[in-house]
Amino acid sequence: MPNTFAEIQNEMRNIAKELLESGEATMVIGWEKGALPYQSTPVMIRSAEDVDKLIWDEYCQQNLSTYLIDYIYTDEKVAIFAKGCDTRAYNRLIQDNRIKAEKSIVIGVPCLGMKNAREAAKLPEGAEVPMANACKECRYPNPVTFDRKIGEDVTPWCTERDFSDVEAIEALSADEKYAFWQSQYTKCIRCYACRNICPACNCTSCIFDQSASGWCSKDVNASENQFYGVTRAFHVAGRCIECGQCEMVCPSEVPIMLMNKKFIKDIDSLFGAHEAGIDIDTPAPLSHFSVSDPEEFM
Amino acid sequence: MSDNSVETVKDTAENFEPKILVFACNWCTYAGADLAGTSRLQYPPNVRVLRVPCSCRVNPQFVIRAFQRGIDGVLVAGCHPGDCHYTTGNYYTRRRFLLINRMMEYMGIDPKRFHTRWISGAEGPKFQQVVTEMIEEVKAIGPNRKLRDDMKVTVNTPSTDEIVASVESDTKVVDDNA
Amino acid sequence: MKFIEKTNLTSLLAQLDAQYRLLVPVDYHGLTQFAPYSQVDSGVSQLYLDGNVTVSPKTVYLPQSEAMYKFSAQGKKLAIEEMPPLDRMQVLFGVRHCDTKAIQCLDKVFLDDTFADPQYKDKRDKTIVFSLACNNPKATCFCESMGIDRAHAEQSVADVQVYDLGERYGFEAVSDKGQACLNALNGMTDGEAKLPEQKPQSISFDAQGLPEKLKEMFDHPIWDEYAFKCLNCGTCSYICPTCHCFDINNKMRGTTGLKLRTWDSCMFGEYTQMAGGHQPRPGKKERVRNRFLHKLQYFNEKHNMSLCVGCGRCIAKCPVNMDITKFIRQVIAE
Amino acid sequence: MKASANDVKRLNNLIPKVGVVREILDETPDVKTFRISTPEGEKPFTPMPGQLGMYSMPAVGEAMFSVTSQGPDYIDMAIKKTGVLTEALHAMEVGQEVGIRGPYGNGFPIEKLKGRDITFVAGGIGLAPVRSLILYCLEHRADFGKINIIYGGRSKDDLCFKKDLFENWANLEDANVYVTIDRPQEGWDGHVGMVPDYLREISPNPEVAVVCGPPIMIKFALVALRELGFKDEDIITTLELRMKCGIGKCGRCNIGSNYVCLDGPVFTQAQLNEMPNEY
Repeated sequence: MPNTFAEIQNEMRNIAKELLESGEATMVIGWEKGALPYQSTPVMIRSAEDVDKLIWDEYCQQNLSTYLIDYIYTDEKVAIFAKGCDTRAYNRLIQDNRIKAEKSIVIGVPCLGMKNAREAAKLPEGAEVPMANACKECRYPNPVTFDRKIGEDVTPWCTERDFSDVEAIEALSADEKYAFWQSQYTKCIRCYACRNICPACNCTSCIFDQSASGWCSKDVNASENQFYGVTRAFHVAGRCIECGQCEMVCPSEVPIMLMNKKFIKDIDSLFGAHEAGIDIDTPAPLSHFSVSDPEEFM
Repeated sequence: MSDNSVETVKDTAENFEPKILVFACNWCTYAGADLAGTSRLQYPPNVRVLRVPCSCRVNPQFVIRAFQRGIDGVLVAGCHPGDCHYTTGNYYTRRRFLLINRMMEYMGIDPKRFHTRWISGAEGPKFQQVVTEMIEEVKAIGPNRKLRDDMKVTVNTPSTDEIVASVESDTKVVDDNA
Repeated sequence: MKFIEKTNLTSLLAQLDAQYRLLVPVDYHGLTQFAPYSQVDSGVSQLYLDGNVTVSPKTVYLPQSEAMYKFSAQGKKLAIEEMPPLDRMQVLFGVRHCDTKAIQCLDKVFLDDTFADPQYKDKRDKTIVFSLACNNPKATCFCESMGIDRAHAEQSVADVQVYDLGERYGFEAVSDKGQACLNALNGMTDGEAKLPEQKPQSISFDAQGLPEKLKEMFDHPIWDEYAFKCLNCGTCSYICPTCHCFDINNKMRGTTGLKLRTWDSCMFGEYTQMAGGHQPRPGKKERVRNRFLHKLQYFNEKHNMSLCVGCGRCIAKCPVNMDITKFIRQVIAE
Repeated sequence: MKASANDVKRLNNLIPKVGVVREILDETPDVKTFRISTPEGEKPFTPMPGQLGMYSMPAVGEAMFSVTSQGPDYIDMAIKKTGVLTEALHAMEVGQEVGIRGPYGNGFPIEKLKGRDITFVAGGIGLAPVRSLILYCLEHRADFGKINIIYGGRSKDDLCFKKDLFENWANLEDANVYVTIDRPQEGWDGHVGMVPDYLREISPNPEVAVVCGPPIMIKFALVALRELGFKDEDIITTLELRMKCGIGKCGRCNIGSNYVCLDGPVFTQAQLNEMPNEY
């Protein structure tokens, strides 16, 4: 069984070649090396000759499942490589009816946790790069669904989520909390990278792309940014697969996962533990209810 | 990132009369408020009632937008669970607002400013009691400034001389938000 | 050349702050940008001179949202009032050479002969630019390949040239405005100094003939290859020092309101969406192509200069690590 | 006396002047013509045929429209109801103050048209920008050759500027007006059929053609014009893209390195052949 990065990478290329040569897939989406050592970037392979572009290393952060949305109305059969979180995203997208299983081939890849590219950019060359924040808390490094799989399953290094960061905010006074979020949302430039990279943000059209509707003004200030932040966090509540991509890609370093994790924590304690995207049968917590939900509004 | 050289509106704490927005479900709470009225139950006039088809029509944006535009307290009210005109709408409301209440608190909004309550069409006195209590509570903690995105724009139709003068005058430029 | 010890930089900045509205590069909770010096003074932000800032100095001239005019629309009546100009001179300290070139690009757009933009011009006229030469480029820098002079800032933009000389900073006036500003500062010594050594940039290529090549490549398959991975977010356009597209919006409260000019991005669908439903750039491919061609071909055809200055921000911040230099090299090799 | 804000010469091209709606004319169920002058009763600006004006209700939005005609103290714009702003404009009453700025764009190349036969081909609201040129040509009749106006609408009700089509222009001896509708309709005894087919039937002298209408009509009219022997540099059309600033700065209306608001909206087919097909 291939287990090292090099072995898995080699196997990736072999499978891609096989799928393309046999015609089983019309394209394969994987990762190639980017401009810098700490950057890997999605690549589309259409010909077996190009499979050597594919790589597998500690910076293959991008979730490739979301790219399947682009091909739902085409005749393409698309193969993707998928880490644990990518397969959870895949399940979520199937549940949201945004991709079709019969149009895709999922090649599962067990993951040892990706490194923190943002930190890598700040550290001197050769320094030890820490694991990405979301990966530290990953409980599903192995693919939860796949058509094929490369390598042996790894042992999860985390068994329980760490809510200490959320609790630290909860412990603040109302004014301190507000001041904290103000300082964070003042930074937001509303580039919508968090939204566009998020597998849960998969709506065909978004209210934030319709400024004429009056839903949200294009005036960028802390208040409107916070409006955007809360709206998005609530929209992905119960559907967030905790890949942490939103926070990782934010050019302003807004701690977006702190919002998402707050919802996760509350959902777990109010409606029972929920793990988004583990299967395609459990409905998202906010798309159903129970008559025995806690009652606080009498 | 914002740099609007327009003064934001500031409230004064003296003589503070809070503005309370009530999202009232058409079938229960709105009827309850109506009953309070026809029964001549007195409550302070600080309440603005906004009728919605069902309490689950209210989403978090409505609540935040209210705070942005100068409301001091928000009440979302609908039928008791089990009594929804649309059978299950308020069960969704319950799930949703259990989370939103906590999120608003997490964002630093005083929980006294934001409530969800079940008030049926027969509960005129409850409507009176809930809003009266809320108004008193909000009055005690003062005007809300959090999340405010309000502004006061005064537009003059100046004469030619005035425009030239205002260009030359030493007008204040508000510094970037610190 | 005039000098100041690095340890005395704060006192120099304090002097500037007393006379002008001083804007400096800061790190504010992880976001680097230009901000009023008062933020550093009060400890809200830290002075950041290690590298270039994430949010480019275009924000100083073209803020992300800027009020253009006030209006009141009551019944059938409409009144419009312009916003006041800047009330005092400002100093923009520590602009890197790539960004001075970027400001020159913005000048071409906003200070053209027919429709010069008074709001932009007001800020340009009332700003003294201290431009800081980079000795240690970042791994993402490629300004040299885009024709930027690493030893001298763009002359039409910079007023004072600043060099990092190890233990001290060297200042050289480039314009009269800069000279007057320097003359009024205390605590500087005079003398001569050798220009600092500048480390080479790791990304390097020859971009000669790029616009001409691209002219023939509108329908080339290369666009599919690059557009495929794009998410159509606005990160690249918003942090780009030359991207200047804007939207015009209003912010109403009751019967009065502000007309705002806000940043916009060609990556967003709403940018070209017409009321009748027509969408000339419906997908990723058209949008990515338009952005790259605007940077590398269209602007060249109009103004005879590249709209990419090689600051490397998009390489550092693109969520999917799109690399414009790889694209350029691939086109050159075509 | 208090002077109005319009007395001040605005240096900022993005800030509109105040204009007053003096008259509203129903053209079709979804097209109205608005006559605008300044509060002092003057002409807001003097456009050349084909130039554009930015029309705004500041509380709603701002959009670019072509000026359909002008008088000594007013300009007219015909506007079709398609979106949020145009709906608000259609709800206006006489006396409403609006924002207005312009003129923008290049306008029709009048010099190039002088002394030549001109065929106007328009469909639906496409007659609006062309009308300004027709009026100019009729006003300076001696400068131009034969004038043929071929205009089509989906139905009788969708025809704009009926007074011009059936009275003012129809009675002229030195201009021919051909009107057609897509499908037969009760009470219509004129021509029925598509504009491109009608164009072939009429077969005008292939000198200069000015075309404006829905994209699909332009596409087929172009085929017909080429068949008739019109050269691409003599086929003139006016384009429309989303615009915000009108002065070539906000970016969105570019086709290649040309901005429709600055270098257009009038282009010849020969120019368009050189530009990316992205409009």
